[in-house]
Amino acid sequence: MEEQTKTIAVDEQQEYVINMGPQHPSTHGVLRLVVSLKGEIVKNVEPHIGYIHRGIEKMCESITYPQIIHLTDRMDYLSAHINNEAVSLAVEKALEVEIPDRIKIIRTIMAELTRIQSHQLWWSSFGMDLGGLTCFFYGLRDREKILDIFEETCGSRMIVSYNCPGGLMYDIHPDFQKKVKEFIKYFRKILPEYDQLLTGNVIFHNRSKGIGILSREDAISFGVTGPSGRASGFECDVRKHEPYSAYDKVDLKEVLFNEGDTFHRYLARIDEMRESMNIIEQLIDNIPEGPFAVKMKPVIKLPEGEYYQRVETARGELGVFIISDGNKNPYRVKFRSPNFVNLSVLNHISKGMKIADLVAIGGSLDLVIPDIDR
Amino acid sequence: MLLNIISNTFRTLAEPWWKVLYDFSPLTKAIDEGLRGSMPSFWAVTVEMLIIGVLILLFYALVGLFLVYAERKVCAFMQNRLGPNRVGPFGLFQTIADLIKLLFVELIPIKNADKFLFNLAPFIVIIASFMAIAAIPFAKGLQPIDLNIGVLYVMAVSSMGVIGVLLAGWSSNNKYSLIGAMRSGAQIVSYELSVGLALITVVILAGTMQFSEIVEAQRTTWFIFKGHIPAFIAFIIFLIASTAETNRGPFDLAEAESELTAGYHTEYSGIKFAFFFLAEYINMFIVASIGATIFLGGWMPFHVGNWDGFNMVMDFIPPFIWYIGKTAFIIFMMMWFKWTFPRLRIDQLLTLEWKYLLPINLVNVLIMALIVLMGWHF
Amino acid sequence: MDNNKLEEFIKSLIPETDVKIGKQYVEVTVTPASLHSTAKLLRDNEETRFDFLLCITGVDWGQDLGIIYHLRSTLFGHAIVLKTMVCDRINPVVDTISDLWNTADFHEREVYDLLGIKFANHPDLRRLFLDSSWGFPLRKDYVDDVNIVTK
Amino acid sequence: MRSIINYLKEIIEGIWSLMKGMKVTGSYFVRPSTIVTQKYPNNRKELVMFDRFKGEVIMPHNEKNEHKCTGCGICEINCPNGSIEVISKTIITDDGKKKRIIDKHIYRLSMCTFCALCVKTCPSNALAFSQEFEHAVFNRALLIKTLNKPGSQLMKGVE
Repeated sequence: MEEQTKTIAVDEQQEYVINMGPQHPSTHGVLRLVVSLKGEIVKNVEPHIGYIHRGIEKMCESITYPQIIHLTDRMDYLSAHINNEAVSLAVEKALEVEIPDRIKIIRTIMAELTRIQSHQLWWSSFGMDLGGLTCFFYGLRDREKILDIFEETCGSRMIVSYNCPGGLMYDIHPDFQKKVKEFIKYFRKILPEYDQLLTGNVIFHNRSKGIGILSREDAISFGVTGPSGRASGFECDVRKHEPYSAYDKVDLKEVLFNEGDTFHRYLARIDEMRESMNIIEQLIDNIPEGPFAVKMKPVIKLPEGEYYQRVETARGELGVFIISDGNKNPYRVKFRSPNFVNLSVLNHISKGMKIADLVAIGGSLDLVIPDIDR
Repeated sequence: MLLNIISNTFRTLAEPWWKVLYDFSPLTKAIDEGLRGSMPSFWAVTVEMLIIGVLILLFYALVGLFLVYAERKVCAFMQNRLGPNRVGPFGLFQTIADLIKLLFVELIPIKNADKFLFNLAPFIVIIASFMAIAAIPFAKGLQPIDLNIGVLYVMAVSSMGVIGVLLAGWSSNNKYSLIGAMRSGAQIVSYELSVGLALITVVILAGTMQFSEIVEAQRTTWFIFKGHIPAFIAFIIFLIASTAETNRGPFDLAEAESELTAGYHTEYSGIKFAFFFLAEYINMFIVASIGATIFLGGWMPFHVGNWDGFNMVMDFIPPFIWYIGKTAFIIFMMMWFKWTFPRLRIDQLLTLEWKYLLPINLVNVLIMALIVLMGWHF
Repeated sequence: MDNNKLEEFIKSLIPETDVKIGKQYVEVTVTPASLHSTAKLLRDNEETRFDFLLCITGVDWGQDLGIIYHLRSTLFGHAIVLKTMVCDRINPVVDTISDLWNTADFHEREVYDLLGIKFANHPDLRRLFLDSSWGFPLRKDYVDDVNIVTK
Repeated sequence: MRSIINYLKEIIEGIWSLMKGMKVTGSYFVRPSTIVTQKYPNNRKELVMFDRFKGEVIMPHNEKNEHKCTGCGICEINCPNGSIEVISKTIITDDGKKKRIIDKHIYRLSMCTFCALCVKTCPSNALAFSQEFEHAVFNRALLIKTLNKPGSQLMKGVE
């Protein structure tokens, strides 16, 4: 990439340029940050992405709508279920299919479980970014329990291709409700340990408070959504403002803070885990009987037009924009991926911080690189 | 001739062999006399030096290997894992297997690196920790050299390791390494103060800098109990500062793997890396044993005033068991810190030193001096 | 306000533009020349306040290249779709709106990378994902015998 | 004076918060019963996957070596990344009419993404997922599998 190398050469005459990534412990994935330093102070961060660009949007133009599902799994592999749901919802909206409550509620429960496990993994890796290696193992230990629930119902642990246009691939497993209740009981007991280990820790406070402050105006202007945006006071929870599946049936509290620093991005996610558990508890006991999928045509053809569907993934607002020309495969699919947008704010909020803060900020934005590159 | 020496040795050893566990001085004296009796004194001293050197080397390697294993197990259990459990029973030979691996790993030559300094750095780090061992009393009569300024000597020598770290970071011509080296330079230089003052606090109480006398002075009560409050504060400060001085725990900024990949030893591989790796653990062992000697009475058993029966029982446990137990306790504390806390930032590290530890330390020294003058200690 | 009121208002706000209600949102189609002014108007007007740019989508309509902007108002919660077309496939140029919405910076780089639409006075318009030796993959006439395998 | 008190309060609160963290790790250290590690290769015997686990696509055969695949090729059409290839042949049945039956059902495990579309859409339920998950082989060619067993017949009554 000679353009990139050229810019680096220019920087090297002025500042102390270090090259974080593509292989670096704190960039979770193949993200490359060209960081210009003065001593320990970060002058400029330039993300270089595209190392795992797979052209998913191009691929989608040549496959049918049910087949798109398994590609969306690979974008944000930590909210795979929610990505599936987004495409399914878009297709159902286009076909004006009426989805029974059972499917909606199961989708919602699965989406919230996905959110919890994604935040657990984020908590682990964020603790590891800050040097608390023990957090990593606790977070993964608890995440296993959700992944087991997924494996029992969906057949796979992370890349669950569980949604399909018009419903679900399979019905839920008979033990599903019991297992979910067990997990919530267990995790409510465990969460205080997270707080004792990291949230209340004085070192953690010093590391995270007042670091990488993102104001509300900047959050809106940069389009930073999800917990990162809500920590800055940007009311961007699609579940609340544009309820999609069964979110209109539950009462959910939008976690909002005004400080917008790393510590409150952290708190926002921790509170979201509690909120998700509340949502699951409201729904888990009243899953109505009924079919787990609506009968769809063997070949799904969307009527001509443009369809935009917003969902709230664990990292922010995912938008699926489908342009159909009436064929069995879409004319153009655009994924508005939250991480792509959240990454663009990194340079803005990490100027003038230290390297260690840059790592903390990157962790608190909770980037998933395959979602950035798509 | 060797037989001659050994026979001399055992002739002069009057008591049964197990008495040696409680006092090594007859044995060492016997060996010394045996040697001097069978060869000119110059050669005798030479042979003794060789023996001690070889013994320390062995001890060094064993302690390093065991500490690595212990750290893995401790962190594994703190993290709900099993840790190494494949090689040998309970994975006991895991570290040995790793050592063999490190010995056979290719030494990658670094382009544009300062070859001489690059190769010199690991040896400086090793030698610094190696020299520090020489003055540590392991058990009664088992102390390689008993300097009358032992505390000062150990302080001076153990702080030499930072030179190796700085050289490593500078010479490997890597930006991460350079940042790591600069960090650890600032860190160790400033934390030397706290360690030194914490030790001074106790030296005031002991009135001597000689390890053997410091240990003897704790026959009745250990210093941490003798000089109650200030000694305890000094102990806490010593724990924190020594953790920082060994580049461990929440203070491992020099090799902050999430920021600087591996800090100053990013470019090292094979046995050179193993030297850094080993030196870290040996330094941990050294500071722990200094802490045990200064605050917890070294190899001196736990005595309570005039409970003679209790003291008898305590005396029955051999001194080096006491010594190892106390050292292991401090080492465990350091591991506990490391595997619980997130890492500090460099400016917060220095803030902690200059704004908190140092003032408290200075006040603490004054209080201790007052207590000693007024005779308020036990 | 809902789509009908929004349509009426925008018709009155910007006359002689083609405003119609699409399947979901009100769709405004403008020429590349008037794009920046329209976007600024939509963002700053007290009634509309479209301060949240959701995404920028570049589409290859076969003959000419289109760009689709999804805008929202975090204040009123109404949304709008802003569209523009460029006929020139060799050297298509559109004014940047990254000075109005910071998020447009990355989105426009992505559109430039994948469809080759240049954005005038963009701060640094470099390819985002791909090497400069690549073509523009999201164009319909893009051929890649190595990486695109069709059965 | 107040500043000194705050200074000391700060220190004590900080140390207290650190102690709380150490309590968590320490409590796990003394409770080895909470260890979650699985000794994987040793527990092969009692390690059972869930029955819906997507290990690999198989074609179940009954004891008479009969399968249900009619060779219609719907799975091949539905596979998103072309990891299924159905090679069919036409034979003359004994009552003299042409019939299209399956010759080879080729399944490339190395390309499969386990989206389960083939299993879902198979009109005669000829495909299924097995719980086999140890796929590592030394030769990539071994990952290209032929699902129908040699000499296998179409099950009676399946059209």
